[in-house]
Amino acid sequence: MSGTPPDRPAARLSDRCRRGLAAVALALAVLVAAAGCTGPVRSDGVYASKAAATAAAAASAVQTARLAVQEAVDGRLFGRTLAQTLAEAASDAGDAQTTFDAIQPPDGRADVLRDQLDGLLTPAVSALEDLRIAARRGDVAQLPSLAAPLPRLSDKLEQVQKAHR
Amino acid sequence: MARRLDAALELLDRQLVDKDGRLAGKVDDLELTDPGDGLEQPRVTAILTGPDALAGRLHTRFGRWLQGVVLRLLARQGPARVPLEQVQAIGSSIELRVAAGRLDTGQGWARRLIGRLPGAGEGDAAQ
Amino acid sequence: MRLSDLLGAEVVDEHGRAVGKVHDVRLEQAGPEQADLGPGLRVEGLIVGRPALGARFGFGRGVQGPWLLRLVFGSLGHDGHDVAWHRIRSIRDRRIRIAGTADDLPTPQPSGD
Amino acid sequence: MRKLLEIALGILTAIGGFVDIGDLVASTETGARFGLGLAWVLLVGVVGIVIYAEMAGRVASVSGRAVFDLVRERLGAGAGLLNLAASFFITLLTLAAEIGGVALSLQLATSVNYLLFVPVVGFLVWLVCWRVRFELMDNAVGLLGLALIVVAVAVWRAHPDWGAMLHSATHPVVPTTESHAAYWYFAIALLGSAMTPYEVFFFSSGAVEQRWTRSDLLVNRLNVYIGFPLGGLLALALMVAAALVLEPLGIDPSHLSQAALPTSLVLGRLGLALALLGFFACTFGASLETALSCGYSIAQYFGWQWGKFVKPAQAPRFQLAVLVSIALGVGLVLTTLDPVQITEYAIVLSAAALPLTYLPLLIVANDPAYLGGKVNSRLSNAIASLFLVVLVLASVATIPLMIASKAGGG
Repeated sequence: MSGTPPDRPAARLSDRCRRGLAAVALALAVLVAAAGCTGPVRSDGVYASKAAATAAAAASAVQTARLAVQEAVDGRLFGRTLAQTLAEAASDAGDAQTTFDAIQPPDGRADVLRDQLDGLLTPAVSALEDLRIAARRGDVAQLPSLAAPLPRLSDKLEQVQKAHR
Repeated sequence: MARRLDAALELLDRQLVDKDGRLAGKVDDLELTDPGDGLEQPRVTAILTGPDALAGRLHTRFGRWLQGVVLRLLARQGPARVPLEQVQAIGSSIELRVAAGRLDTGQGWARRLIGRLPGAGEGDAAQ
Repeated sequence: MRLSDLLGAEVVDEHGRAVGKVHDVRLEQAGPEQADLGPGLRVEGLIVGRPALGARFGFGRGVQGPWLLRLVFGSLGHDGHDVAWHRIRSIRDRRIRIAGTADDLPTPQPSGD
Repeated sequence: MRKLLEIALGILTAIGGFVDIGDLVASTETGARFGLGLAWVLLVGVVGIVIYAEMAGRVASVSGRAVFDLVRERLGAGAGLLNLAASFFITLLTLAAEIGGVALSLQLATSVNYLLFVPVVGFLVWLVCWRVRFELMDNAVGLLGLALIVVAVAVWRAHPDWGAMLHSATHPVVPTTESHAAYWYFAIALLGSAMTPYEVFFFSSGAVEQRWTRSDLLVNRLNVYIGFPLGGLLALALMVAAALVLEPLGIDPSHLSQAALPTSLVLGRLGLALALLGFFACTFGASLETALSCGYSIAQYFGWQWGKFVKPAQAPRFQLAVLVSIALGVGLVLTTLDPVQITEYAIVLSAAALPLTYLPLLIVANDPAYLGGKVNSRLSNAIASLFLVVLVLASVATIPLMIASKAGGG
């Protein structure tokens, strides 16, 4: 800043500028907070809602896979379309788990919730991966047995989602 | 009664259409005679068209910078001039007596580029 | 000189008081009316003052338009001044000095060609 | 007889050409998340695009001038340039989304990574824009798009409880699993997908391309009043199919594959094949329309010769603008940004910019200097003005809602 003392009009101007800048900075802060980036989560409530969202995303992927397998078994899907649908379901579930695991649980209670949800996500993701591999190989016969655990998993995931929404 | 026109409202940004009905750019500015010290009433001598004429209307640093960039890009000294005598009629668009090819409206570089592609057909004979 | 040099120029009266900015230039056909433009167009005067968005949308000229838009834009009618060219005393890089003062300038009529 | 054929062809093309990747994604996602809670917005969007598309077609037919040419004349060079920058950016984003949509359709049929298809699709889109006559292109793609009717057939064959559906559509309620912010965010996305600005640029420029005159006003009106609503029905069918099948299972679709599941569930492989053809045709058709619209908007702003009705060499800068836009669109998709994500941003930004397109159009449609006696009737002015208020409100609400609902994710 130049050393010369600011004369009257310039001083008044800089006051107005400073006030203006402060207002802009405040507005930006509010916007960023509202946008809810996935930084470390402080209160337990927010962690629970993140868990609920993850459970919903995983449940959606599992249900998609169940519907696709059911249609494939009934001969209503092409092999390649089934493979693509299952590949996307598997990647959705995997992404949901990686994003969720990256969040630092704030306290002990959150740890319990984390383990409970991971207990469902891990088998769900591996089941979907197995289905994707089987579909890409084209052996439709194996699909029903690989898809067997999906109904239980999707019910449990939906319970988690409802409990912590 | 001599016809009267509001230049900005009824000439500026109007579409130039050549004698074959081909579109030949917009009225981006008007060239006037210099009033000089005697301050005589300036006469409109030509219509100016081209991105550089358009950029010239932004009387800001950015406008002058943009004008420089556009001129270098189109490798031209100034905007295309359409002498006023070549104007046939003024309506919701400006009809010209001359073919668009005769006007140096900066189609050249684009036409050479596109002309190389198969099936481009040939441009106006005059271009 | 170009039209864009006049557009947006600052107009001041003989006492140096600001009259407004030029937002349009009125042209008239120089000499007797011949085919089309004949001897060409000459600057008759400047229209100075707030730009009339409503005029730009054509509300001054025959556009009835939805009343809602006329309500919003129509009201920005001509409240500028019509400065005849002969009143201009000097033009120096986008600053135009005229004789007389703002209030003895008529409000511009639509060119109505 | 020829006239009748022309009208029928025009209507069929309008139906098949209505749905694009924006409608596909928005209708399917809103059906899966809100059931028929947002069906009313689709109706509003269709009425809006009908009113303004008819105006655009009339202005172009009577004055021979397309929308963007008049936007600059009415708003002046400065405001016109801002309008061009916003409209071009959104149309380019939509072009990228459409090209991505074509690639996703091919991926769904072949299970080959969509990124491999993108450059090929880009080249094909350019080739058609460059060589194929306008009517042939418009009609062929529009008719192929009719394959999407299979979704409506699937809904019909599913024998849904029509009464309950009508009730849930006329008494919209926000599901407990969704926030109000998300509900209104998707309402705006749906409106943006139905009234995407490029549809007006393309429709008005198309009227000039096909050299429509006053005598074609009837064809214009029939195309719009019959073709667009039936096209809107296809979008509604996608929404209902998602509401019937995906919503009960809690599936939140974010891939084209999920959008096809309801149809294959009801109609099996034949249904799926037609659905895939429909997805391909409507996104490919929309890629052509958006690519040309990019060229139209720039060329019309600068006054360059434009259009496919002249040889490319006579409209070199227009053709160059189309070529560069397609290259930019392909480049954007090749950044591996998910095309469905690009689509969501494109339709939401469209919603935010709707007044930019529709205000000048409404003004020009009232100007006897362009339309003579064919200016808007009092009724169409009243409806159009009401819509403009809705569009301004939607436009203002877009960004805050986007933040509040964390882009629909909230």
